[in-house]
Amino acid sequence: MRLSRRRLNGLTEHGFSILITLFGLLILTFVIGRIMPTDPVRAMVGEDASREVYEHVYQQLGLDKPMWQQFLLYLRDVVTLDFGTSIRTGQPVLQDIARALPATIELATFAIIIGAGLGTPMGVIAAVNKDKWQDQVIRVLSLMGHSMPIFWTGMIALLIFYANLGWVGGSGRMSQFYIGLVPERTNFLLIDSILAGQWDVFWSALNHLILPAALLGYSSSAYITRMTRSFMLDQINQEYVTTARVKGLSRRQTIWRHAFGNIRVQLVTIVALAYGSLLEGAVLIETVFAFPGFGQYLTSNLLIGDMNAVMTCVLIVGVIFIGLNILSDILYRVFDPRTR
Amino acid sequence: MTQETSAALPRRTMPQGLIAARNIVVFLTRSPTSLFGLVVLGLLLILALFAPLIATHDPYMQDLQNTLHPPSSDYLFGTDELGRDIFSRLVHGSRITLTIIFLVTIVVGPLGLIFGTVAGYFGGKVDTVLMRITDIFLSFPSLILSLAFVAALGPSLNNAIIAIALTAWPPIARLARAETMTFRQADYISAARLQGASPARIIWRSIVPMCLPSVLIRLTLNMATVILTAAGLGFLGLGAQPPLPEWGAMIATGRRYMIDSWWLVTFPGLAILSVSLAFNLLGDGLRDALDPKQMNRR
Amino acid sequence: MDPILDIRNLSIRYQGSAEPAVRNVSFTLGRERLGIVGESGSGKSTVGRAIMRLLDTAELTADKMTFEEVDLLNASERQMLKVRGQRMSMILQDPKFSLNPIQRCGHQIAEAYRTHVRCTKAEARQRAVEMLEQVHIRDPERVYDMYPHEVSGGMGQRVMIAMMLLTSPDLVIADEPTSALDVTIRLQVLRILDGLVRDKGIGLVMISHDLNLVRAFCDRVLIMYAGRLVETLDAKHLDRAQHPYTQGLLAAQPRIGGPRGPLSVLDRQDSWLNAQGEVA
Amino acid sequence: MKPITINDLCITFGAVQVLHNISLDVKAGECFGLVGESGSGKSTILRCISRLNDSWTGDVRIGDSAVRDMEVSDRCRMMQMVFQDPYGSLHPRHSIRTTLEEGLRINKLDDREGRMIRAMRDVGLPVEFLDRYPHQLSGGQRQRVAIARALILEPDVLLLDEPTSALDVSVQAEVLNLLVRLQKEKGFTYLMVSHDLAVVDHMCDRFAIMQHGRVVEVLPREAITQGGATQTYAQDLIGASLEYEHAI
Amino acid sequence: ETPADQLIVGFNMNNVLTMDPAAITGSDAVQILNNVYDTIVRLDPDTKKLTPSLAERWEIAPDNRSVTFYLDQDATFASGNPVTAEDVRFSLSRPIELTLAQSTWLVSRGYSPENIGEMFEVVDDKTFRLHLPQPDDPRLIMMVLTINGPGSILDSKLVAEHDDGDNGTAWLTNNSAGSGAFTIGQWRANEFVILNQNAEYWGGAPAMSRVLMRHLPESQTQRLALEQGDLDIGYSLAAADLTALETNEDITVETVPSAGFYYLAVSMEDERFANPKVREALRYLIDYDGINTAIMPYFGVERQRPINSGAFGALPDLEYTLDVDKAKALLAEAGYPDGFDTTIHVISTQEFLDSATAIQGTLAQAGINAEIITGGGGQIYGAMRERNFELLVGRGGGGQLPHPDSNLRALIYNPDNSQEAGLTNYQGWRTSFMDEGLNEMIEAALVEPDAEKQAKLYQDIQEEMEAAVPSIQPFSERVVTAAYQDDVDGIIVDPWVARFEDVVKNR
Ligand SMILES: Nc1ncnc2c1ncn2[C@@H]1O[C@H](COP(=O)(O)OP(=O)(O)OP(=O)(O)O)[C@@H](O)[C@H]1O
Ligand SMILES: Nc1ncnc2c1ncn2[C@@H]1O[C@H](COP(=O)(O)OP(=O)(O)OP(=O)(O)O)[C@@H](O)[C@H]1O
Ligand SMILES: [Mg+2]
Ligand SMILES: [Mg+2]
Ligand code: NI
Repeated sequence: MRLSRRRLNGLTEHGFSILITLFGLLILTFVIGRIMPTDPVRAMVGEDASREVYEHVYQQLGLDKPMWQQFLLYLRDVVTLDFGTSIRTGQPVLQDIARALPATIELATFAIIIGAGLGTPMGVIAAVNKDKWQDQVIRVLSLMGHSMPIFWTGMIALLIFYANLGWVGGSGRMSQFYIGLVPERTNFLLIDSILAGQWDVFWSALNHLILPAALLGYSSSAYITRMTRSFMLDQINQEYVTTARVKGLSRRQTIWRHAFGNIRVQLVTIVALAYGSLLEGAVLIETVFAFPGFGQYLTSNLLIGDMNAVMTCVLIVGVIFIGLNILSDILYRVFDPRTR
Repeated sequence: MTQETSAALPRRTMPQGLIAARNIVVFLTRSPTSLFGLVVLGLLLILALFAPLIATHDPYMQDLQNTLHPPSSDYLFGTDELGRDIFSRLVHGSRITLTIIFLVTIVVGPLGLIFGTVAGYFGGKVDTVLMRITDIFLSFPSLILSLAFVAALGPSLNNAIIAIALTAWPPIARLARAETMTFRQADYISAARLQGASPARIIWRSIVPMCLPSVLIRLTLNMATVILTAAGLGFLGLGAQPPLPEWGAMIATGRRYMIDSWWLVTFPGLAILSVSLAFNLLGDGLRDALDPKQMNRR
Repeated sequence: MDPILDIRNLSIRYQGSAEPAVRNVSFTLGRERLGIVGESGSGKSTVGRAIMRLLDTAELTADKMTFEEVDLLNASERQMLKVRGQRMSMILQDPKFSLNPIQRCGHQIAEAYRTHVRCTKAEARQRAVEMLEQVHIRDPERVYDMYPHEVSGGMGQRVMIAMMLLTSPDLVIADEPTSALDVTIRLQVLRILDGLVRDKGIGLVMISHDLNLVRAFCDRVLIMYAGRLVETLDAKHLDRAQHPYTQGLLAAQPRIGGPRGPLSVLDRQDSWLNAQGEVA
Repeated sequence: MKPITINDLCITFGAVQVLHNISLDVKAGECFGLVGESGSGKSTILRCISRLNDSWTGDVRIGDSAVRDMEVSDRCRMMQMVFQDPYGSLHPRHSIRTTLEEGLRINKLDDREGRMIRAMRDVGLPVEFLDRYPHQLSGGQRQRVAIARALILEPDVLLLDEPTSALDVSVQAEVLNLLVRLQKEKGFTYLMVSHDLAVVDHMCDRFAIMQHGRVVEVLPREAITQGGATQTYAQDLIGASLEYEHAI
Repeated sequence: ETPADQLIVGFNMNNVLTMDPAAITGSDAVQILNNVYDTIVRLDPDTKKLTPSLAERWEIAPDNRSVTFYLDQDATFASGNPVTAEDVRFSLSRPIELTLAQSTWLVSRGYSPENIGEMFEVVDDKTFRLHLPQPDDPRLIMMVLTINGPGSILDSKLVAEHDDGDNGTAWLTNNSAGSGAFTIGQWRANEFVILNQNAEYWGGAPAMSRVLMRHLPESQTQRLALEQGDLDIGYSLAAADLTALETNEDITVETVPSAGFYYLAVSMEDERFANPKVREALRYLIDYDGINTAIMPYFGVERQRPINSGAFGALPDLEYTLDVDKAKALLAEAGYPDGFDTTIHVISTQEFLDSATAIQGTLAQAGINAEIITGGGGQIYGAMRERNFELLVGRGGGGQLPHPDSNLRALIYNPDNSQEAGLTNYQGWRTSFMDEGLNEMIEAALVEPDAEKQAKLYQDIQEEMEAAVPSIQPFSERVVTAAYQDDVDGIIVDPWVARFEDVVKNR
């Protein structure tokens, strides 16, 4: 939010600064990729490979070239949207991500619907009832959500709701035996299964989604609640809210029509950022739930030193975040008359 | 003198800082939630300081005859897969947690403060350059950036701390900068300039004290995130390495035995939860106590 | 003539403060212009807001507090919704902050009308534009569609006035309606307000810290000091004020063409705090 | 005692030119007023003279030396400023002692304690107040501290930016009296911004009326009552002020 | 409940990076490809004897320098093409020509891009003759050819169709060109592999129409899925979960011997460990019983000799025990009466880590303070390859071939100890252990044509090694364990020989 206000100095400067940020991002990802101590070549050729095999692959990957050349090559590749091949999957990284990301987006979207749907009204209620019991309860609830180690809660929830109660599906995106039955069109399983008319897969997918999404949603609702509350408090003390009351509007009307209207843009920004940081929660929760999404793709590649994949993942996260920031800037421009 | 202040003012004997600190603590103890935070953190401090006295066993001492022993009077929280006493490991783990917090704080606080105030005070090109750098760091969720850093540096506790510190300062810098921007135009800053103060002096004497409360609040709240990130890294096997009794790592290993031996993950998880919750509650309470708006009120 | 407003021994204490911000204030208001003056923090706005029943958390006690037939002391929020904005309204000080920044000025005016009168949007718009004309806005249709940040301070204040007078209330409380404005604009706004009060015959409470303004603009003046009413006077007779506080305020003002000697300075007495404002 | 000479002062913020070729002469020992509508650039002139804004062009001299060429310490010793808002011009976390001492330290003046005590006496505050914090003082007292902070460096020129407009009438009188007294005792040159012609009339010998970043007219004090203004805006402004005060 | 005609398998496919048999690494990929590619000969899962597969019979030349394989007349690829000797030649040459990972096997037996033209001989359409480039044990080479990877037989015509100038490598990464019971339907790295029934399988179509091999690295996930009936077989379960499943009536837990050892290795680059007394002391600082009873069940059984107990010529196990006093005495003799500080490298997988921690504990009793350094396989074995470690707890030592040579070469043999040699595939080299005498004995034993004499030679080697105190001390011999639903039959547990073609569900 602060970001945006600062960036209202004109579109060109704006675009320029984004370019610079992107460039910095590229340097950062390149550096991260190159100093990783794990040996990608060894991961490819295996433990017992002979030296000839090793060096053959080493050269294939271009690792024998000087750093700056490698960086220029990297830049060229990025510009041409060629992110190389993943060592671990042997597929173009972009193709891998095109498969992994939809799973995470599905998860994150569900989570954000839960999170925003819960967090926004709770934040408003807390603000309106500042310092009353409602506020205290919501405060503790949301701070709990903010404080819980999500991987731990995930494990415990899995144990309770899947292993003991059997209410929800276990790990993965769907029950194991449905895997590979749905033709992949969008890679969004829910959509694909509907397109294919396979309702049992759809339900299975939904069943597997609900628990991790609820957990992620709770933790992001914590953030959204806190922010909504403080935005709302700022607004409630503004004179124009008094004006609205003087006009004879009821409290409800003043809050929703006037105060809430003024936090809408900030709220969208916050939700956008929360959506972005669900990627973070996804890293852990996907590990716990063996959910084949972006987070798991990233961590498993990290561990074996799959340079291309890691660099691209990090780059994509960065780009997503920058994109979300731009989006919230644009929203500011569009929705706030003062910045037009 | 013809004028009088409306309220009688108490004579001051203690330095302002001490009084303020006392007032803040008193304020915090008045709210049950902040009190909880204070107590938990006090407990953490005591545990860490007197770990060898409190722990009932050697946290590294294995007893392969006594693995996965459920909680009992011998082993308060049971034993792990190598027969180590979980209670003692938790107690010693508090030292790791505190180390992380301490190191991260002393890196992140000053770094963020300097970056932010300098950028905010000078504005212009300096600001642009510094903020571009923070932007780059900020364009990642902290866990993913720490993951990338740890992957690049190699997994270990120290590297995890470095990675967390590297990812934790930009928000502080942002905050300090935003605060500085609001004070920069203040008349008292102009007055200091008119008295011939150098920029460094102004930043140090006039701006830093103003930014400090909100930075402190933010740092406290950040600590919760730091703890969770550290635990997350430990959980993914990228943080503290065995046999260090880091709580996240304990969960990661305990997870393999979770179904039958609930105590392996439950207690470290609760420990993380309560410390991180304590920081959040305390930060929240501090925000009320140090509310910058209240402080600047006339 | 029945008083529009009748207040006896009003005391107000804000939540969390030991001292009441206003104590034992009594006055009545007919169809006249009543000024409330006093230095900063003397409780002027608090009285105004208490009348509108906007102080949800403050503790409010009075022997009597009625607006026409409405018992303001015991009226429920629901009853107040009918009164507030329709029969009494309030003009706030600074248009920069008192208008919702993301809604068009006209929309905010029309909303005031639509809250109390059943009508179509077009009707409300029509009424709002008329009202804008009445407050001497030259191009009301255009101003209707402007956002608050696009209008100047003086214009914003007129929008505010239009909004508050649209429902023809019986009582208008103006809380420092001009102190955010330049001298030249200040005069224009006051003239508009004056004209409307004269035409519609409403009761007006004018809160200000500016003795000159109150003297010239009001019929009667209440002088407040530290939450207490120290004196009530006809505006015309301000120069004949009895209370040393009032006298002090008058003398402390530099005047154009006045003598250049040192200005006299207020010498506050503890005994002022015991004084009771007499009921007018 | 030094005169201020301003020649062709221009300043541009972004694309907007805020000051257009301002030229003013303030005589040594004079109290010179600046009036005009809000946003006309009054404060900006003061900030340019004191080099709080530095991007201006033109020539500003105090006495014989141009402010641009002065050493920082010389400039500080020659000119100080009092700001409009007494609540914002004192550092909220510095005690009065710290506030006053800061300038002495920076400029390496000796006998700090003595100087501070004298400054407090000059502005009519008890010496015990040195250990108080701004939030323990009333608005008028704060403004006195702000004046003391300016005095303590013994400048020749005081720039006053609406020093009383945030204060109540009763307090305003005290501060105005103090300023008058100090000028008599120490012979300062005052350049004072105000939006209140009554204050200008009370304090100043001459004043300039400003509009849209230009000086419309420079008038002697008597012009207010006797109608010496020739420019329309000046006439409007004076007219409005008179009308406001006498009859609405 | 899983469908009756589908087999759902849980295992860990972290190391599965490609479906190209020439480029795979590790046993997990072999486990997949066993179902897709046939080899010319197979190992019997139980007896580990050579049995026919694509070759219905073979003849070893009297001079032990060539083997002639006669291919099954009916054998066809999934594409319908017949399996020919030309396919065999193509398949065996491909890894070597392209310098892919799996070339190592045959290259280490003397094959090279230059000589394969002569060595791989297509006699006629269905007869293939394999010449040995150097004196060798032909049985050993045949054992190599049983392994999917070096021995996978590809459909050369089909590969040629998909050759985009890369010899079909890109296509083979995701697709199969084999003659096995299944074909690869879909492969998602670290997610799953789907194998589709090859209805035309020349050995008779398998019962399962589809096999889903799911990447489930978490043991508890596999266990839960097994218990909930979402999974038919779990291949990578941890000890605790296996113990629990053991009590589950619907689940069978089966443990079988496998290849390789869990060992403690020292780097003889380090002068302390170059001292045989120190190495001998370490022998007595491992709690063999404790580790094998508390940590290793389902993963290993006690074994201190570096030859798999199932290989011919293996001697009964040694009987070292934890003996701190003796170790202390040896350390004192070596000049370290108070012990020393060192490090242990170890992979952060549970049984490794636990063993290392246990060893760390017993070392400490003799005053050796070892700091544990953990990492992924790449990092830890990487350090070993660079000879940049002190102590290391690892697993390895050949044994995929039931031939003592396979163990000895992996663990002991080291023809050139120089840094430049870079013989990183020999653990002897990695640990800087070189014993000329042992090298010669190993080479001599391999080429001994008389089976009985050969066994005797291998026994001599084992006794010699006890005295030489090599750099690697095994403490456990690897076994593998799987758990599966009771109503599933025909499961083979050892991943090196596992195949799903005979699996049936009794529902
Ligand atoms: N919400 C509040 N909570 C607590 N105290 C308050 C609150 N609002 C005002 N006060 C206190 O009540 C007293 C009267 O305030 P009020 O705003 O009515 O003064 P005023 O006469 O309108 O002053 P001004 O001329 O500055 O507007 C002051 O001492 C003020 O500090
Ligand atoms: N740092 C700055 N950057 C951009 N514009 C500025 C800056 N400082 C002042 N301005 C603009 O310059 C103009 C003159 O401002 P200035 O503060 O001098 O007015 P003023 O006459 O003092 O008004 P007031 O009576 O309200 O104090 C205004 O339009 C203001 O917005
Ligand atoms: Mg007020
Ligand atoms: Mg100004
Ligand atoms: Ni005024």
